[in-house]
Amino acid sequence: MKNLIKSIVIASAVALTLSGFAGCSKKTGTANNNAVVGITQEPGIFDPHTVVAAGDEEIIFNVYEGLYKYDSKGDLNPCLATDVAISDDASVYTFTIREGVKFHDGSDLDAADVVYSLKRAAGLLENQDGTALVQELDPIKDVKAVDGKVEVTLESGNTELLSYFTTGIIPEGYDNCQAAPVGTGPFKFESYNPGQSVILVKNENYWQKGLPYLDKVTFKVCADMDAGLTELAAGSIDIFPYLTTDRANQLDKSKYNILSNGSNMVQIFALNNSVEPLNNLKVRQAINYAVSRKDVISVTMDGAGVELTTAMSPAMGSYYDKSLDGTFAQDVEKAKALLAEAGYENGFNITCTVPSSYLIHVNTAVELASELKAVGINMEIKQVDWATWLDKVYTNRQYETTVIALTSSYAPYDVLDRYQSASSGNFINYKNDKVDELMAKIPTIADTKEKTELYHQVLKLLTDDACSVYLQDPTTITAVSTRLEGYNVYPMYVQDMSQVKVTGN
Amino acid sequence: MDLQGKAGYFVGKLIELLVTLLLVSLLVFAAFSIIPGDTARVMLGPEASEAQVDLLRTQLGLDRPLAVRYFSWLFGILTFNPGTSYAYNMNVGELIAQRLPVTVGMSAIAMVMVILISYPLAVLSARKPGRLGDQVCSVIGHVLFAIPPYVASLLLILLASSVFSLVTVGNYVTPSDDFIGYIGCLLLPSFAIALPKIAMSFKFLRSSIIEQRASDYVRTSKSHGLSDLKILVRHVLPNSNVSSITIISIILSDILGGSLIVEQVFNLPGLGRLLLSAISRRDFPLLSGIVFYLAFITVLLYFLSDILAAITDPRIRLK
Amino acid sequence: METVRHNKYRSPEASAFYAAGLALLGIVVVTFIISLFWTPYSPEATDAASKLLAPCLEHPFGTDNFGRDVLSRVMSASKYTIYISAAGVAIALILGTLAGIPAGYFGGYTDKGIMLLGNSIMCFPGILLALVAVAVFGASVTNVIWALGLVFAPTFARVCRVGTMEIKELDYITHARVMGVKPYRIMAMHIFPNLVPQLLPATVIGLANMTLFESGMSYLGLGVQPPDASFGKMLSDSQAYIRVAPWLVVFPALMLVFYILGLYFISEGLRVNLAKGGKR
Amino acid sequence: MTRHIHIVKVHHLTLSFPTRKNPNPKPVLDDVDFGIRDGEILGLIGNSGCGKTMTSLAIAGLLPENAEITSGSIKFAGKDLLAMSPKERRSMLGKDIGMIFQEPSTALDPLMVIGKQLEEVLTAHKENLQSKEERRKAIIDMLKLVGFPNAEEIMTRYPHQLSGGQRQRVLIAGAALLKPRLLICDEPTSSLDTVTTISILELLKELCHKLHITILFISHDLSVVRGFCDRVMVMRDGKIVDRDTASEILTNPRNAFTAELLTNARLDTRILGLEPVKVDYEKEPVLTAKDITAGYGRTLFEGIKNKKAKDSGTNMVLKGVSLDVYPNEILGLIGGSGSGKTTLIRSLLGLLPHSGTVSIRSDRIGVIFQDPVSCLNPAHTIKWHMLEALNASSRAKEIKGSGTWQERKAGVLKRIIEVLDICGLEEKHLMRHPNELSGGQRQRVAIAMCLIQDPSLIIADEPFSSLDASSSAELLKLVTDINREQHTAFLLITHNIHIVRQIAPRVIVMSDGVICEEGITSDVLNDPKSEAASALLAAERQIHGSFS
Repeated sequence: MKNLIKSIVIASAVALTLSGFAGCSKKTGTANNNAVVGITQEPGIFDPHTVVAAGDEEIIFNVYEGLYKYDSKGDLNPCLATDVAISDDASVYTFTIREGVKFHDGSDLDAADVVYSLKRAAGLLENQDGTALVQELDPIKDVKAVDGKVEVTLESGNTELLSYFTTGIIPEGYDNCQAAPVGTGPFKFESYNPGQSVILVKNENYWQKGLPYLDKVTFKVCADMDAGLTELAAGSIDIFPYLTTDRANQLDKSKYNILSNGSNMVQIFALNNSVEPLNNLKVRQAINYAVSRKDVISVTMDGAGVELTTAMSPAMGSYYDKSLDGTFAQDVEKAKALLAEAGYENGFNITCTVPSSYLIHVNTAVELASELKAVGINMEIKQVDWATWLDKVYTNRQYETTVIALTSSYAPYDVLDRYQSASSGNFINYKNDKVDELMAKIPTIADTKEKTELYHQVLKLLTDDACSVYLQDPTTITAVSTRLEGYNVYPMYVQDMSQVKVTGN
Repeated sequence: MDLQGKAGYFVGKLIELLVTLLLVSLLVFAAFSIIPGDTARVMLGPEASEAQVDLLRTQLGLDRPLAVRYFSWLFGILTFNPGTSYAYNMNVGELIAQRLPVTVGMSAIAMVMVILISYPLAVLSARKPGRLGDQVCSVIGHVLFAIPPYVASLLLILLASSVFSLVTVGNYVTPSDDFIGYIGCLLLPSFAIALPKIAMSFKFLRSSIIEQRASDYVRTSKSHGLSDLKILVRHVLPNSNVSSITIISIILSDILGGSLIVEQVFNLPGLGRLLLSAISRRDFPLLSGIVFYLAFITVLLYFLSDILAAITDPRIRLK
Repeated sequence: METVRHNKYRSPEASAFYAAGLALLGIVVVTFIISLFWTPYSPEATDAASKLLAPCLEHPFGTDNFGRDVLSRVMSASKYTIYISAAGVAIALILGTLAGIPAGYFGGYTDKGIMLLGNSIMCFPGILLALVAVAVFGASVTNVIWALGLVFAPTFARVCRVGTMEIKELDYITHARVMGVKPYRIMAMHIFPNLVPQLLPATVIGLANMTLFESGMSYLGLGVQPPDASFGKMLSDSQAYIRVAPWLVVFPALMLVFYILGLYFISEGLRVNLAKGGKR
Repeated sequence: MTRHIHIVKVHHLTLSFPTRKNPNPKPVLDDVDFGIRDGEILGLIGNSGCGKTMTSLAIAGLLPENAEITSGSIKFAGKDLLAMSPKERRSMLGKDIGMIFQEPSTALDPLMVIGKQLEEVLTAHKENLQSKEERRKAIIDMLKLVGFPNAEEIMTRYPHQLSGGQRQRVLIAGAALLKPRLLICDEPTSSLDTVTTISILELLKELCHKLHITILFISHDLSVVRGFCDRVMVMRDGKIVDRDTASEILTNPRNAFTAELLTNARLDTRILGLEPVKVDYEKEPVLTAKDITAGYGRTLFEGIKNKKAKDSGTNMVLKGVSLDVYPNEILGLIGGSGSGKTTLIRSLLGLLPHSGTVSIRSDRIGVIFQDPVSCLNPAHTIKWHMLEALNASSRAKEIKGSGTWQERKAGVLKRIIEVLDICGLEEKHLMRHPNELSGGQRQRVAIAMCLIQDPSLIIADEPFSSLDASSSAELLKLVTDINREQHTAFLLITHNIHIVRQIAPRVIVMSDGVICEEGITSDVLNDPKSEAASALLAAERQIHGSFS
């Protein structure tokens, strides 16, 4: 009797558990023309003009298109515009609009839609207060349709603006982009389940014939990289970007291709230039010498990153100044000597405020603390949540040091804009009149070569001033299921799904 | 059953419930009113201008006095309309409702496991206390008690994936899509939460049954010639159940809390993840909504366990 | 005729619990004491060249993804575990005693008010309240201690309240009241010493439960902050390496379970003695 | 079935509790050999732990699992019980052998109504009474037999809705329901008050005669066997040391141990030679209580409800009690359980909200409680207790006097030892903890704590009822000594009428929350006017009759 009861209990427990596994082993997303992309940031904003977070951009890149569009090599190509004419003083841009493009709601794209969209982005609509939704488009004075073309007038000449016309075009008068996004992109917005997924479906009327291949794309929210990794191993995700090498190495090579590419991001050990003792050039230089960028990359990215010594990623091509490479090779003795010169032979204590949601930055801070200790600097790590970091560190600049990655942009001006003393993005409180002067001059120059030269000068000044410690351009490592092909890694924070197709199972 | 005589007791408990809820709401609101960080700034990001931030602040009603905000918040939360999430720009009730199936389902399954496993084991163990089987059960129980649920989850994942090569993580299916699959994907995480609670419930039930078996009325029943089984079913178990009701409600509340962590390990889209993301995004309406409703569920559980105890135990009256 | 009664009753069952508990706890406590004076390596020192080394002679517990020595980190983590649980329980004990004894002694509205507050706190699933508290005030060891102290205070308050309500009905308390002893003195000198036998197992089990909570919070990243080592954080960090470097999971998990299990055994021993001693 | 002279024959029974460590322990029952004659009431008397309960459990077959019968046999109506299978033995329980136990408060399942619990006795033995109606009728008949005229109503009650005496009747009904040949009663009256005890004993006797049930009656108290048992056996340390007819044992004990038990059963105060002091009733009373009304509040709205209840005079435990205690007197207070004695004391001590006035001439009254276990704080030493009492009193400064810290300390210590000496304790007891003292010593400490405060009145709430005879006799002497030498008045609450008769010149009888009789002790006790007083005296006389 007793044994009978016991065995029944055990049997039922086993049966329950097994049925559970059976339920779990049912795989989603295979054997069909769909793909699942793992993302670690919760998407929230689907309006192409108010979108701020990179994580949102990642998804709506597939829904909206601008007049111009970047490709995976970082080249700017015509998209909804076929052509642009820029006046000599660079104050008037005239776009020719592509024919035969349909919005997701079925209406045709025409100049009026473009005018509405650009005006909305620049804050020029009648119901707006003049504040640009897309801050970079603030210089726009007026947008009007002329003979089916769109003429954009700027407040002053600016040769740097074309890259911002990638901003999404929406139908004229449409104002419900947040809840029901409508664009011209290869995929239509289907649904958003907060904290779980965003689902996009194929745009049958996409203007590039034959594209896209997939019927459905699901962007699935994973709590963090490790959660995504477990899902990846379990086969419930097809594509997962932003892995580290050591994590990617754990994946089954027969099931996943590992793609890597520079991210065009600049990971910076930011030093607040206006607080003691970081306002001392020698101290900043000492810190630069104390750091081993190689070890940081080794620890945080398992070697998958490009060492940086200046404010720009080598991915920026000719704008990047190669001559600055290796300026601050690790040299503990020199660092100590510099500290002694600055009067800190016994070192000092500082805190490093890092956003806890970014494992890579926290890990970097941990490594940095260990390295700084070798030259006598005690760095205490203070983790704060993202909101507090934005508030305290970025906006109010109440911090000593921090680690953060400055997001990618192809526009060199955009990358260096924050080093102007008055810039709202100048959270390191850097101030150099020469830099301010150069940065003011650049938009007025049309000649690329001259411009490049000026950019190099700025970079040199930044490095000379050791304004902060530039660490790395972390490689984007993406795992893609072997059943998919055609996935291109962008050096930007986007997922282009238009070329992806299912080949195997 | 003499329920009329207990009317006063029920009313008293109900008043207690309402007062507790009011206090809970005050605590929740107070906690979130002192969170550092500017909500509007967080929502708009670092690039937004001061004017935009001010505008949003007004739109969100963050410039109103604290008392006004409390009462409008309380009204909203009590009418199950707790406002709009800053971060998701959606109704908080809707957001929570979406996540509830995971958390509630996991807790329910875990509870069923606790009862299904601990109850028979406790009965068997208590039949012959001190015997080998009983001692083995007790020692295993203690060890299980000491393993944090998330460590158990890690081990279970490792075991399931490497030993049985079964997929265990992240295949969440909504109950409306595939109910069997939904139950299936929650089984392992539920088991991880249930493990220490099985141990706890086993220990309590076992000692309660042993205690009841030694009681005077069992001796009376024996002297009346009742069989052991009959005594167990008709006297011992009902009496130990009465004393277990409170423990069960505490276990349920613990399970609810435990699910918040375990769903992180299993990457399930439950309230725990919503909570953590709400914390990091300073999403006050969402955060307070989650915390309040979770507390609400717990208060309700305690209330129900009191009522249940009062119904099953004729001795309970308004003291 | 004089009968001498011994209240220090020791059952063999309790002794077995004590032995097992002290052995397990001893491992952790000895590790902790050694870590105060010496660790093989600095627990925070990274070494990119020796990442993820399996246990070997130089690193008996292996190294983690920063190349830090796991043994040193486990040793230093035991410090936080013990420190947080001890400090948190101390706060909970003080708050709980200060609230629970008057509630039980005075009864009436004092009792109702205090217990209502306590019940409201207990209405939040424990970890939730601790998480929210830390989220509000920021994640730091001090805040974790206070949060856990607050969360656990009602438990101690309940023990004190129930105990006080039983004791205050006893004749010696009535006697003291009739003699004119002041209430605060009755509570402090007459009631509190008699609550100790009940508070002791509650304290030990509180230490264990608090460690569970603390490690859970650290696991979620809301507890002890890096580069400081804690078992929960070490476990969450090592989750990604569970297949390639299982030693990262095994050693902290074992130490954590040893500590908690040791405390459970001791509290069990205390409880058994209390129950058997109470029966006399 | 053949009739046997002995319905139960216990033959050289030896029983022990072997453990792994100690396989041959001292036997709990050592060669116990006796028979129970058919139809008799056999008393089995002995102190706790003497093995009388084990004997009964062995007959019933309810021994603990770790008990082992090493030799001997038990025959029931000729059948060897020990040779039976557990199932056979179980089927005899309830049907052939019934049992009732000491604690009626916990012996019934609190979750089940009485009717159902009784029905289980019938359903457990399937051969009897198949239909529900038959069973119901049998239960109602039996409940009426044990003295419930409202049997139908009782069936629907829960145990907690019944009084202790009622529960014991229900248990008797359950045990007698199938008219067993033997009823084992294990201390069935020990937790009941005297009046109820008498009624239960009468009921058992009636069952014995009406249903022809043989009764084995187990008790530690030799006094209850008077007029109840036919024969008595006395047990000590697992052996039967004495056996005789009841009257022989009570009047003419042959065994020294029986004689000692007999002394314990009565407290003959005459041997102490106590002499009450003269009281001057013209003096101003030390305590005057006027129109005390009190009850226990039940809800949050305690105050309101109390007020209402006061107006209507219901729900109150005390209804307008007035009394005076004069200097130097010992005032006896007697009454049945539930008469409001304890509530009155709590009101007088100011521990309970009440209406009416209490005026006390001196500032403090001392109090001694019934339970010697809980009267002292187990966490502290005797010295601490005395200091605490001293510091709490208004005389602390006076005794301490002035002078250096050491001098004051020495003074205090001297005074403490003085008081302890009065109470029959020594200096060596100072650093002891309460659990190192006997019950009588603890009560002495409690008295010393009162004395050090120099009260004009000590209220003593049944201070002797938990002590053995010799200890209570000594304590009684102490009380009269203090009364005589320290001129302290006593309000003595007791159920022992002999004590009152001996030392209290004046007595108050309480019943149902009112004072129903008051006056000079001899008058009241010899010629009770009130019904309550008469009932108390009658019950007392039945048990202790021969001594008064």
